Amino acid sequence: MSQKPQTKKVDYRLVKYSPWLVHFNTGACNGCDIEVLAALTPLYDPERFGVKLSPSIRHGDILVVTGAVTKKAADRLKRLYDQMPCPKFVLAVGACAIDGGVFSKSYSVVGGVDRVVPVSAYIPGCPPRPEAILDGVVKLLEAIKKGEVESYGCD
Amino acid sequence: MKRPKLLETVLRNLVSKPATIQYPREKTTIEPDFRGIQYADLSKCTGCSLCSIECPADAIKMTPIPQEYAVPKINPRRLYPLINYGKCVYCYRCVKVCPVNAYIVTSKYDIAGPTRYTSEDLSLKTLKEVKSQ
Amino acid sequence: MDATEKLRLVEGFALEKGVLKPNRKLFIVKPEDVRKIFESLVEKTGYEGFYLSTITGTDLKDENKVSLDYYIVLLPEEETIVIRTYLPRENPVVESIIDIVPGALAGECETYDLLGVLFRGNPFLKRGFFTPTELAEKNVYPLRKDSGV
Amino acid sequence: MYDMSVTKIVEIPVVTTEVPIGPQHPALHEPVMLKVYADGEEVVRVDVNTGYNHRGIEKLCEKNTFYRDIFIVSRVCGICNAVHANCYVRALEQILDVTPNRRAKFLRVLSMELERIHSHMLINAVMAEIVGFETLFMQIMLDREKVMKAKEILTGNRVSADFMIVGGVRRDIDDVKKEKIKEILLKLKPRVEYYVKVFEEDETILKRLIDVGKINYRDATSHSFVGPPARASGVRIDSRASDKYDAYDEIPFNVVTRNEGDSWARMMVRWSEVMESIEMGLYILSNLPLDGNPVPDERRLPRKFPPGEAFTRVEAQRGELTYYVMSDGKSQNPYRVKIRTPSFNNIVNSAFMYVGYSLADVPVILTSLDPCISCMERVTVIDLEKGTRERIPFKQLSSGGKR
Repeated sequence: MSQKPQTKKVDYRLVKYSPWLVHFNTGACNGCDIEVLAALTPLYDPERFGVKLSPSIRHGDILVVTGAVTKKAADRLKRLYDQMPCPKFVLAVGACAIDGGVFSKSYSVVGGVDRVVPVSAYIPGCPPRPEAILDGVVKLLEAIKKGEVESYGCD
Repeated sequence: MKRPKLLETVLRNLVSKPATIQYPREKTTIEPDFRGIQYADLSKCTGCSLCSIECPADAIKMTPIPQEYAVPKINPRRLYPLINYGKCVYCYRCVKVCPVNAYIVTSKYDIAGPTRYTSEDLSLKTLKEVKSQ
Repeated sequence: MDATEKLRLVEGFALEKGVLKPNRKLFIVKPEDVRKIFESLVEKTGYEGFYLSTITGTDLKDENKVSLDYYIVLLPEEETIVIRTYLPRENPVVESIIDIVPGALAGECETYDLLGVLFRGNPFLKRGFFTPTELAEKNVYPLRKDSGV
Repeated sequence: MYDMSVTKIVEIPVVTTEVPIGPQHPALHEPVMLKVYADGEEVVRVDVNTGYNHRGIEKLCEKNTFYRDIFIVSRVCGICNAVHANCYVRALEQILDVTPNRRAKFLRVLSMELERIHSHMLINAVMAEIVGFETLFMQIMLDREKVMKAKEILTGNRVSADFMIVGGVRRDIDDVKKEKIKEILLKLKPRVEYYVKVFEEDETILKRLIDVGKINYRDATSHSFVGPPARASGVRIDSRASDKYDAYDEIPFNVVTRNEGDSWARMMVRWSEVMESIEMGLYILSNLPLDGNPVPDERRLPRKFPPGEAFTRVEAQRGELTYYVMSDGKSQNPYRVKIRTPSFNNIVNSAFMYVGYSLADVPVILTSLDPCISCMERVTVIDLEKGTRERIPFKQLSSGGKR
């Protein structure tokens, strides 16, 4: 690749204090979407951890994917992932994003997000409570601090 | 149009406590019968696989119980329902259709993590371990 | 124009009458009459008098037919009636009503893409917009019973 | 400069700018792509491109059993899951000739009305965000959490209720829970009254919403608009009032209609419906019948389905939702399940509404229709692009057919 290999340690330190989320819906039923939205409202307020919803994929550090990945959205997801700056992490929110949920046998669904892009943390639930989403984000941040998760596709 | 009473609002907000829940430090109150994770009590389970057939998400796989566990006589096939919590949609259909009410329900929801979580440990803990030879 | 008159108007085209649960009047008509029914409904009641709720296609494989239901809600009484017609399974073609009732756009496009019923005169019909591309390329209609998806 | 008269023709003028909005967009939480063609600031055409959310649910329903489908159709749309399940379950009850008892019917209505409150509050909050009133968005979302709590108490989950089953509901409520829900609704009422006042009086909102995206009575019926968009144009359609399913024949409520037909009227219809729903909820909680257990034993539900078909309608938050279920009597699976969701009609047929307004109004108009892409897309094609190449339909569609 033409990209210069980066030292991972420096990258991770940059992310761990204030990660910006990008939300992408790959074919969800809205259930997880409204819970992600609810997790960003005053009652839960993730800005306490420096977490912020970023307006563009180019500014994002963590991609929050909700919904069963449909065949049409799979290409888009791959493209979005490639556009993200390094290091990047993916959170799969909800049963559909993790394994396809009730839609896993449908003709137009690929399955879980990890069939398309590597996933750093899974948040089960249908839909997960906002607390569970925050819990997932906090656990991911801790894992990043300890260096337990790796950012894929950046070498 | 009437001017809104700004001062009153400002003063009220100064004295009222903040709306935000300090979530990870301070647990929120959730209903005790919130549909959290569920697992089979293997001392009651007969291994009939009805839950696995009825599961809308196909999250339940009937799995053989490892040799080192003592299995009650009601379960001759030595099978138990292994729930993949990643795929489970928490509809509790399995809990409701179980003919022997073998499912234990909890309100636990914070099971996020870097790997998929299954009911293997929780279910097998309900059985006594026999010292393997 | 009250509901009984509207019903009489549709009844004039009916080959057979029935009831669809719960209490929906069902009229079985000839495929070529569907357009005439909508034309006369629009003429007699205007656009204010009814709206097209949905179009449903069902693949009846054993009888070698495709049934096509038009669900119409008569206003202001809000009574739902069903107009059903049967088409041959090999080459299901029916006249489009999109130029009379613009609300038919959604139903016609959907039925064409998923079941392969051709609405003659509808310029918006297109395969593969909504079914995954590889299915559309193989010319598979997902809701056909023998589609194998 | 170009000739102004060009915009009067259906064909797209060469100088138009194409502005794609979506599918990944911070304001829209759902994957829909609007291709907006603008002439300066004025919108001359809109293409709604979708398909990112098609999950093939109708085929999936044919491949699963009747009972598993109850949980699959609940996941067509997360926001209106209880009404989807209710509509499907009532279709099954029609085929099986089963009637739930009165308590179950009342509880079903309660769960659906709570859902209506939270959905309407959500879309009003999103509207506040889109017009640039972020504080109001946060305020409404904070109060919406109360409704989510009520839903959690009643159904056991904040969003996915999974509350309906053939012959009743899946869990009963006791007096403690009843009091808790009542308290929440009473607390919510003054807040909603306050928001209604804000929407009626605030200048930002009035300036952005009034006279934007007007539809008249005739266009509403000829384009098959349903729900709040139709009711805001004076069309009195409400399947709760006409079909009187479940307990709606016993619970008093008013059908809210307005005559303005613009975006503001649509939002106000929603607020008035929230007030109606709160009243209905309070009525249900104080008049809950005590005629036996509303929870059927799921192990003893009928296994054999006779051949038959049913077409049920339900008033979802966004309008009339219909299910057609057909059983051939031979297998455990339904022969055909047809779902027609309200957003399907409201969004697919809406392209004519944007024409003539400025670019900044497009998100407002789209939001005022309460788009629910996941509902719409289980089976949808919209393609207006092909039509314009043939230079027919756009004006023709918007003028309501040939006349």
